[in-house]
Formats: sequence, C-alpha cells, structure tokens
Amino acid sequence: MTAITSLPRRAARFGGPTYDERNALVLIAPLATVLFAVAVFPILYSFYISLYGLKLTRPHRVPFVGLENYVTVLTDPQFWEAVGRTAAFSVMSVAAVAVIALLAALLLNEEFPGRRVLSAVLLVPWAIPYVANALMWKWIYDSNYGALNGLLYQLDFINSYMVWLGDADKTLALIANAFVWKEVPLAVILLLVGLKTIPADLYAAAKVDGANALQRFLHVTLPALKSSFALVIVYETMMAIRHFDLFFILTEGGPGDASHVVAWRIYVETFRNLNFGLGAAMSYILALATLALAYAVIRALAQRI
Amino acid sequence: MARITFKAVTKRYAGDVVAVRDLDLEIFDKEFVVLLGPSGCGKSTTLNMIAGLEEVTEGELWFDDEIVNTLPPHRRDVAMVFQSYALYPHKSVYENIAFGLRMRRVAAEEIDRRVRDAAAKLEISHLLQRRPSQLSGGQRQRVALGRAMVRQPAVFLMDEPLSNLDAALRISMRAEIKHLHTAMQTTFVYVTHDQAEALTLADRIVVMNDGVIQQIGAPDDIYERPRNTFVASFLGNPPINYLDGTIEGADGAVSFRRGGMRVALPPALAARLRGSPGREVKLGIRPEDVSRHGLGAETPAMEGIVDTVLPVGSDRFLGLKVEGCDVFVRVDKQAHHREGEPVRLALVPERLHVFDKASGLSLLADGAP
Amino acid sequence: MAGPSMADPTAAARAVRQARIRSRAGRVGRGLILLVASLVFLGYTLAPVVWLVSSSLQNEREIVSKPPHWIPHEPTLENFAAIFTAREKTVTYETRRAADPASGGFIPSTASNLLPALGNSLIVACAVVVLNLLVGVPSAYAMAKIRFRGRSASIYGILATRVIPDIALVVPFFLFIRNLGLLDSLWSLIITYLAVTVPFSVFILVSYFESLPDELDKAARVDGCSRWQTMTKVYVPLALPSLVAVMLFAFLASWNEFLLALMFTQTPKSQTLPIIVASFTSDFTISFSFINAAGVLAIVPPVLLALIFERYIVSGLTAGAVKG
Amino acid sequence: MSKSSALSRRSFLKTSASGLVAASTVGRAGAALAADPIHFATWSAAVDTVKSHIAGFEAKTGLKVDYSNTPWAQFRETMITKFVGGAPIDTLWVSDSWLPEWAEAGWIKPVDQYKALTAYNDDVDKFCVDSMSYQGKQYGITYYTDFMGFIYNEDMLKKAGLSAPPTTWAEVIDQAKTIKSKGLAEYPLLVPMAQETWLIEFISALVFSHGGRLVDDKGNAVMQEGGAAQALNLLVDAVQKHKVVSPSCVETGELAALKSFSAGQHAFGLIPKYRLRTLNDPKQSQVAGHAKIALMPKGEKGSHATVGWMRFYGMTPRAQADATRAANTVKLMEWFGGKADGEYRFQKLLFKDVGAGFGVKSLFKDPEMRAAYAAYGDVDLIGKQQGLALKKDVVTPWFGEWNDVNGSAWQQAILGKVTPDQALKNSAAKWTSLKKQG
Repeated sequence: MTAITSLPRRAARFGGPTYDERNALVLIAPLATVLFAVAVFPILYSFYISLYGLKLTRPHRVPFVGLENYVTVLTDPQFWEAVGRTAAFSVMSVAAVAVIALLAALLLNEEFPGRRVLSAVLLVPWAIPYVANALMWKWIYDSNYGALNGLLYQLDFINSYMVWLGDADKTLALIANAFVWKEVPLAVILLLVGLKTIPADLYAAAKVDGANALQRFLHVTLPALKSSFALVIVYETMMAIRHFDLFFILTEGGPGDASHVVAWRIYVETFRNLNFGLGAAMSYILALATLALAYAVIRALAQRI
Repeated sequence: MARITFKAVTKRYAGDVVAVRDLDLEIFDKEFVVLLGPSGCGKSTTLNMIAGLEEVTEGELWFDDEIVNTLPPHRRDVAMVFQSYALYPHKSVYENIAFGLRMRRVAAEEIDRRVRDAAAKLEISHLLQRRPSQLSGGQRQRVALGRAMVRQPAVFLMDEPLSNLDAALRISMRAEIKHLHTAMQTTFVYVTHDQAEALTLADRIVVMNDGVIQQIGAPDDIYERPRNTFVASFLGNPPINYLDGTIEGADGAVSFRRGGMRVALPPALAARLRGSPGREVKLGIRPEDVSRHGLGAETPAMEGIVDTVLPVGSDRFLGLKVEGCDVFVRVDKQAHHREGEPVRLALVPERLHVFDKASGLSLLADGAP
Repeated sequence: MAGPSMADPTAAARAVRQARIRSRAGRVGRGLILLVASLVFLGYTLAPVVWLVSSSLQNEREIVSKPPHWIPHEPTLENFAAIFTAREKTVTYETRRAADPASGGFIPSTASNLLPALGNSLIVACAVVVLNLLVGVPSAYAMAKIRFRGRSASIYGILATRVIPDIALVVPFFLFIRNLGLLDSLWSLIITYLAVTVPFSVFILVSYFESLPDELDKAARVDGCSRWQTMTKVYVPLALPSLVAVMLFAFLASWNEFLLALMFTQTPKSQTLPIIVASFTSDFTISFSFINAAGVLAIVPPVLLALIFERYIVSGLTAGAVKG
Repeated sequence: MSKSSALSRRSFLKTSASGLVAASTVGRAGAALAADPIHFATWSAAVDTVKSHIAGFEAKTGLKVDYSNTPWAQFRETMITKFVGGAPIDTLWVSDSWLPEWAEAGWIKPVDQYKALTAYNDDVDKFCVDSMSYQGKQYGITYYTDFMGFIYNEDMLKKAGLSAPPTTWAEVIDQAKTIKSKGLAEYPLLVPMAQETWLIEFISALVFSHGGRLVDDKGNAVMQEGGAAQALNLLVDAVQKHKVVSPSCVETGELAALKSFSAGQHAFGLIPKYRLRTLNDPKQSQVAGHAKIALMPKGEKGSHATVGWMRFYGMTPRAQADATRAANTVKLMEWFGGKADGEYRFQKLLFKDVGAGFGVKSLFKDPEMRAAYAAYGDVDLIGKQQGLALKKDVVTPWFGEWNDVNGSAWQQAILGKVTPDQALKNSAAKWTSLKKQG
C-alpha cells in the first residue's frame, strides 16, 4: 500500500513517448530505416555531390564549385530546350491518358456481357515491362518492316513506307503514344475506383429529376470523379516527367535532339559524360521542379474540392 | 473482483485538447457504474482509459492496489462490448467468442465449454458457425456480449452497447444486461448518453460534461437532487423547466418571485436563502412535479395560459406560457384543458429545485453557496 | 398529359407500346455503342501485343516480308526453342560459324542469359514483395491505427520520397550501393526496389487499414492482443485484397524496373530480364523475331500474375469494403 | 564551414571518386587465385571466331577465360559502368576514340613494361602503334585496323548505264540522281548517320575527303569551316534537295546500313571496308559479287582521303595489380593480338571470317591472304586507299562528351532543324568549351 503515495515514474509526464508511441516507433522503425538509407540519405548526398565538379573521367581533380553546376545547367539553352520537350511530352501524354482512360473507365463501369473479359484485357499493357513495351513499339514503328507502315500501306493511307521514329517532327508524339498505351490501364483502374464510390442513389435521383444521360454524366459522374481524376493527372504527370525507358530504347534522344528530354539529358550527362556533379545538379533541379509541381497541383485541387 | 480508482486523472490529446480533466472517481468491486453524458463529454475516453486503450496523461489510475497507467489492454483483465459490436468479420461466431480465450491461452476444452455455455445463455447456440455478416443487429449484439462474458473478466466495460438497436430490442436488452451483472458478479462500467438506460441499469451514475464529472450518485439521488442545471437538464424526459427570478425574503417567509408569480420555498431552502434577498436564481420544475389537485391558498402554485395540448395515451402534456416563459408539464389525462385557457397548477414544494443563476449550482446541494 | 390518356384506354395502350419500343430501341442502341466501344478498346489494347506474339512466331525470312504477315504463314517455335536450349558450348576452330553476326538473322550468344535473367527477376521480385510486406504492413498499421505525434507528417514524408524521379536518385543510389560493395549483386536491386515500392504499398495499406473500423482494433486489444497480434490476427486477414494488390504492384514494379538495374548490374550473374532484353534491342545483328520472342518471355509472367489476381486490384484499392 | 572541414570533405569526395576507379583493383588485388579466370570483354563481333580462339588458348595453357560480349552500340557505356563499379575485367577491346579518356581516367594502363606485347610493334603499321599510344605510352596490342570505304553496287550502275564509279562527290550526286530517276533505287546513296559509335567515323570520312579537318593540329575546332562545312552541306542537300539519301539515315546505324546495302537497296554507300567480305558472301548478301570498292570521292578542294581506325586489346589496372594475373592476361593478349603457336592465327581467322583488316604488314604478302582478298576486292586499290587513311583528329579525353553533341548537331542539320552553319558552330562551341575545361 505504500505504492499509493509514490507517483509512477511516467504518469505525470507529458511529452515523453507513450506506450502506443513506443509501439508505433518499433513498427515504423524498419520502414524509417529503409527510407532513410535508400531515399533520404541519397537525396541529401546528391545535393552534396552537386556542389562539386565531380567528373569520373577526371577522378583526381574534384574541385568544390558551390552552385556553379546549377548556374551552368540553368543558363544552358539546351537544358531549357530539353525542359520544353519534357513539358510537351508530358502535356501530350497526360491529356491523352486522361481522355482515353475516362472513356475506358465509363465503358467498364457499365454492366454488359464480356465486361469481365475487357477488364482483364485492360491489365495487359499495365503488367508488361516498359522494356518489352519499348521493343514492341520499336518493332511496330520500324520503317522497313514495321506493322505501322504495313497497316497504313495495306489500308492505302500511304503510298510508300514512311520513316517514323527517325522523323524529328513525329518522334515525340510516337514515344508519347507508346507511353500512353502503357499508362492508360492504371489510370482506368484509379478512375474505376472513383466511379465505384458514386452511390447509385445519385443517379436515380438525377433520373427522377429528368436528367438525360449526358446531364447525368456532367452533373453526377464528373464532379464525383474529381478527386480520382486529380490523382490520375498528378500521378501521370510525375510518370511522364521522369520517364526514361522508352527514350533509351526507342531513340536515345534522337534523331538530332528531337527526343532529348530532361531525363535523357541527366542520363547522358551522368553516365555517358560521367559529369556526376553536373548530373546531380540537374537531377536536383528536376526533383525540386517535380515536387513544386506536385505541391502546386495538389494545393490547387485541394482548394477546389 | 476489482476496484477502479481514478486519482486526479487528466487525458490530453495532441494540440492540448483536454478530453478528461482532473477526474477523481472510485468504482467499487462488483458495482454497476454508468458514465452518462452528451457526446464528447469524456465518458468514452474514461472508459478507454480503464480498458488501457488510451493512456492517462496525468494522474493515477488504480486497479485494486496496482497502478495501471501504462499497462496495455492485453495485460488488464477487462472485457468490452462496443457500440458497433466490433465482431471480427473473418471469424465465425464461435471463433469470435473464443478469440479472447485463445489469446489468453485457455485450454481448448475449457474454451469450448465456456463458449457453448455463453451461447446457450444468450440463445445463440444455433448461430455459432455463422459469420457476423449473416446475423441481425440483435444477434450481433448477443455475440458481442458473449465474447465479453466468456472472458469472466474482472471488469466488464460497455460502450453504448444498445445504441444501434431498435427501441423495442433496446428495452429488452437492458433487462438482460441487468441480469448479466447479477449473474456475473463483477464490476460493470457502462457508457451511455441515454438517461433512461442509466437510470434503469446503474448502481451509481457518473454524469460528465466537458471532461469533468458533474455528479456521482445513485439514480434516484441524481434525479431527485441534481447538483447543477446541467445534471438536472440531462436527466428527465421531457426535461426540467426553468424560470428565472429573484428571492424575496419578506416577513420571515422566503419565496421565489418572477413578475406576478410568487412561490413560497420549502423550509430547507428557505433556511438557506433567508439571508440573501434579491438574489438571482433559477427555479427548476420537473414536468411531472405539478398537480391539478390539492390547490390551496398556501400551496405554492403556478399560473399560465395553455399553449399546446399533447395527449400521449397514459398522460397529457401541456405547454404553458408562464410569465413569458415556456413551461412543459405532465398532467393526468382527465384534465381537459383547451388551448388559450388559463390554468393554475399546484407545485410540490419539496420537489422544487433552485439553482444559482450565475453558476447553475443547486442551492440545495451540500456545500452550496 | 397523363390525364387524357388514362381516360382513353386505347391511347394509354398506345403510349405504353411506344414507350416499350423506345426503350427497346434504346437498349439496342446502348448495346451497339457498348459493342463498338468494346471492340475499339479491345483492338487498341491487344493489337500491339498480338503483333508482338505473332512476329515472335515467325522465322527470319518471313518477318521481313512487306507488307508484314499478320498471321505467320509458317509459325515456328524456333526462337523459343533457342531461348530454352541455349547454353554455352565450346566452339572450336572447326565448329565456328564463319559468317559475321552482322548479316543478321542471328541468335546471340547472350541468349543463354535469358533464363538465368528470368530467375534473377523472379528472385528479386519475390524478395521485394516479401520485404514490402514485412516493412510495409507494420508501419501502415501503426500509421492507420496508432495515435502518435508526427503521424500525418510521416505519411506525407513517405509519399514525398516518391515524387522525386528515380533518375535523380541514380547517382547517389549508385554511390551508396557501390560503397556497400553490392554492385552487381541482386541485393542492390532488392534494397533499392524496396525503397522505391514501399511508399506506395504503405499508402495503399494505410488507406485500407483506416477504412477498417477502429473498434476492431480496440476489441482485439481488449481481447488480449498486443499491437503486433492485433495487426497479424485481425487486420492482416481483413486486408487481404489490399495485401494482394500491394504484392502485385510491388512484384510488377520490381519485375519491370529498368533504369536502376541498368546501372547496378554488370554481369549475367545479377542482370534481370529487362536488361538482357534491352541489350538485344540495340543489337542489329540479332534476328527481329528472336528479339520479339525475348519480349514475349518478359511479358508472360507479369501478365499471367495480373490476370490471376485481377479481381483484387480494384477491390484492394477500394477502401472500406468491410463492416464489423 | 571552416577551411579544414571543407578540405577534408573535398578530399573525402576525391577519395570516393578515385575509389570508384581503383576500389576493385586495389581491393581485389591479392585475391588473384589460379582458379580465377582471365576476364575478357569484347563487343559482339566475330563471336564464334573469338570463342574458337579462346578454346585454343585454354587447351594450350590450361588457363580459364571468362568471355563476355556486349553489343557495340552499348559497349563504351557498359564498360564505363563496369570500370566505375569495379567489375572484374582484365583485358578488353578498346577503340582508338576512347584511348585518351580511358587512359586519363585510369581505366586502362600502359603496357610498355610487357615486352611480349611491345615486341610486335615493328611488325605492324606505324598507324597502329600511333593509334594505341597516348602521351608517349603504349596502351595495348592491335586487334584490327581498317578504314571507311566507298562501296558501290556495280550491277546497279551498269543497269543505269554508268560505266565507272564516281570520283568526286559532285559525280556521286549526279549518278545517284540518274539511278533514282531510272527507278533503280529510291535512295541510291547510303550514309549512315545514326547516333552510335560509328558516327564519328562516317563524319570524319566525309570531312577528310572534302579536304577538311574537324580539329587543327593545335587542337582547335575548325569543324565549322572549309571542308567540314562543305561535307555537311553536301549531305544536307543530298537529303533535302536531291533526295538521294533517305531522311531516315539519322536512324540508320552501320549494321542497318550493311543490311540494307546487302539487300540491294542502294548504289553507293559509306561502309567500313572489311564489310566487303560479308557483302560479297552469297550466303549473307543479295549483292554478292557486285559490291565493289572505289576510292573515296573527292570534294571540291579535297583528295581521296578517308578515315582509318584501329581497335586494340587494352589492359586494366586490375590485371596489372597482380603479377600472376598480369602474366596470364599478357599471354591471352599475345595469343589474340600477336602470334599464336608461331603464326598470326587470329588475324587470319578474323580476316577470313569477317574480313577485318589486319595491321600486320607481313600478312599482305601471305599468298593465302592475298587470294582471299582478291576474291572480292581490288587488292591494289585497297592498299592505295589504306595509304590515304587518316587518323581521327578529335580523339581527346573529352571526345565522348563532344561526340554526342556533334552527332546531334549533324543530325539536326540533316533534318533541316537548323542550318548546317549553325549546327557546326554549336558543335565547335562545345569543343572549345570542353577543351577549356580540360
């Protein structure tokens, strides 16, 4: 009974970890460790590298250059051209993904025989690796034996085989097409998840109010899909900005610099020219721009919803 | 088998939101205590602290002679029934009931015996192999009870267990829970916002508001002698009526006065208020504490105009205008008042409540100002 | 309008009949639209893959036909046979193939790397899946069900790591992996893929766990579960669709990853399937049909998995399906 | 930040950077066991020939060779990643283009101390020894040497009524237009311009034959003027004005070019000379017997000059870090680059199998080799052209970085995205800035 007067050690303290907090800490520790080691640390290290003139072909001279790498990148007109191409590629791709995915999601949200088959088929592009996707389209676009030429020729749309990826005016759009084909399924899934959460009552109510199919779509479906749609836009923009695999396999930034996007530029600067410092600076700029963009989009959408 | 003691317990959430403030409470072994209050009053937090689901921020929580502030729920001998029943959707009814015993490594035969026993008592033996999703609300409720029962815990906690049931079922379940308490001979702590449940079930009621205990007492005690206007209002249906007014202390008699209305106060109150004429108070009159009979010159009475008449079968409710205030009273059904008619009703002096207008505290209670 | 037609029985009958015709026309129209839309959708999605498969079944002569043979005239499994029987054999002066590979139609000596690469891809993807669960489930449970300071900040922090493009992380990743001495080892891929996939897994799981009622958590703990047992005995079984979705996402992401593998692997010992396949695409000496066969090999496992677990994908992402 | 901490951090970074290069070599130096094979990396050429010669080596010495090959298009990048990551490589094929870069970075080491290798210097063309020397040190032993040839399809010319191949670029364009007008080929002239490792050799051949240089003797860029400018203008006109070169040339690499020339789709082509062997092999080519070599056409102020190149066996610091390993590696390098069992067996095999040119002077007199040559080529003309082959003038430590920019500049001009002048100015500017950085 003496215990009654002795205050328990932690009872009156506010600020120390509670039992639950200690539990949470233990449960989260593995994740925190992994993310710190393989995400946070590299991100910080990357910044550190970007302050040096680290060039691997010149391993014995590594001068501290401060922000010079950043100045070099930001004052390089070719970098800005690459930014323009990345922007063009992203806008093209995201717009196409959004439209196609919306149509496909509306289709798959209907009940009809064969719907299950369609939604299974939908997953095929999503599941295949980007590398396989790239080689598939490379083969389709092949100017000598490709399916695209073959099809258009057989349908009499063209008189002779055309050059596709080698045509600087078409390259970016063709790569975007390959990207869109692969990205649509995930967007459809995200939109379907959104569609599933719309209560059937809403449609019934709109019907009772005399809304036709188009009105129901505009006034019930679209507003309810807003957050899923926002997610699709943000996610696909992130994916498009950073996309690398298709550029690597389809064009290597060419022809000329027609598909020389920022991600490709970082790769070339880093792993071909071995300018690790400059590459890290460029990476940092891209990362910050992506973060800012994501933040801005999410903020803008959060305010509207 | 367990006495629960709160000593100056405070629960604070991040952002300095205080859920429970400076709580002192002793719950005796085998007692049935109901924590009563509106939502957000801290009653569920208090219950969760007993269960160990939430940690005490300041102060001490005792189970018998042991401080359990930091003891996690699985090391406390408590069982709990939830408002949503919280049955495990992926387990059969049998497994739901058995789960707590399995976690405590009770022998298999013993588990089986206890589960079947409880199921028989609760008349759900035929449901043991079903999944929760295949049960009705009432059946789920019984499974939830069974799950707690088989544990034979030192403390039995219930968090609004009847709120999701329809009215008829709720009343019959009240009786069952009462029986359960008698049968189990263990400490029950029951949280509800329904005063009728509290009044029916409790040995003692703890009324809470804004994280602070307003009053602790037996149901009658609380109903008859509310310590303040909050408690007075929270119990009783329809709720108590208040008339604001002043104390008059002429010729040795002490009375309440509002406009043309004067009510002589009973001796106990009069004795307390003799010295403070002109004091602003609230007069509390419960709807049932009026009578059409026994009206004499000396009996305190209330006059008003009938505003509405609501027959409810056994009784009749009248909405009156008394000195500019709305007052709701219950009269026997022989009263044939019509709207717009003046009426005069006798008040039962010893059932009148007088509260300090500013603090809301009862002027009858111990230590009242 | 309803008044007079009700008064006149024949008019009412006519109105009913018209309404029926209209609705039947509407149904037929809807069916037609759905059919056309389905066919367009099917064509758009499947045609490229069908063409890939078709050309993997053609021989070198047929594949360079103009216009292309959409369906192989003489289908052959020789490319696949080459993949599955390829092994290093000793070449002597006498048995060497004198022709230059440059003349094409050639099955590269690296074909024998395809099967080991398939194995590497499988090992990496499975390890990443398992680690995702081991690391992701506890933290997702903690974030969804335990109240602690900095909880929402940690969720945003975790997601923020994924906003940064992989290409921006390659250099520090590379140096990190190199300093650990893990270059050209499967561990380099497992560790980095884990970091790349786990934020998304945690995000899915947190939303799913959050949609499961809190009272289940309380009930389990009062029933005698520690936090860990609550998670394993109650939440994990209930979150099955979500877990399957997470596993599938992690598997596919690891199976498909290219950039990091390109940087971290150097020999067939650790190279994954995309790396070997990609190396074929820039090698013009290799038969087109063989490259396509390698592509088919790379898409079969993930596509099969996706089709098997198809029903979990939407349900795993749709939180809140369970009621207590 | 205090000075000392800045310094120590810098030195940390420096250490990690040089560590990147040297880690494996130092770290694994002592681990050379007898069972550890010699790691030999090549690009994917003559794979069977190499394998058979390795089999011979293993049989003779009892040593094991771990052989790996990577497509030529990815070879430099793959090797660099391996160097940086410390993957085990002992000897590998190196292009003369990369020598300064790789030597500066310390990825390959001089072999002057291995007399078994330097002993062959007198036997090979001086061009070869020069091409594998950097700053007075020799970095290997010859793999093969060759030059860019001007190949024509004799059959097609005859059908077009042309009696002789062109000798100037103006004639090339004229003849091509004739062939095109007769419908014999849509794009009679083949100039592979894809961004790949061969690109600099195609560009150099065009520039040298126009009497131009990319870089002068002092190492300053002259690629924006004179013969270089004429060469690009000619090519741009050929694509855009005369339409005798396909605009898809920017996605046509050397191998694709070989395939389409051997399919009979072109009259003229810039093709490495050794491909004559494949082009005239009926099993591999539809134009067998018709593919002939002519002297590189002259530009206005030019000569018949072309570009020559050489590839060699380089040796890594890893191989040299351990005496036994070094000795074994040298044995393998000699087996391939020098004599095997007393004869230049691999050079002969290579020449017979794929036609690759040899640097060994005495082999020109070998009757067996002469006969093989004569089967598809004019030996004297080949000798004359070889004499007119110039070394690439852009081979510097910053070659790789400039090459990317230069390649896309040429491509952009060909595609009409920028004027040839502007393209060359961009390229020259890049050169100048890289040269300044050193």
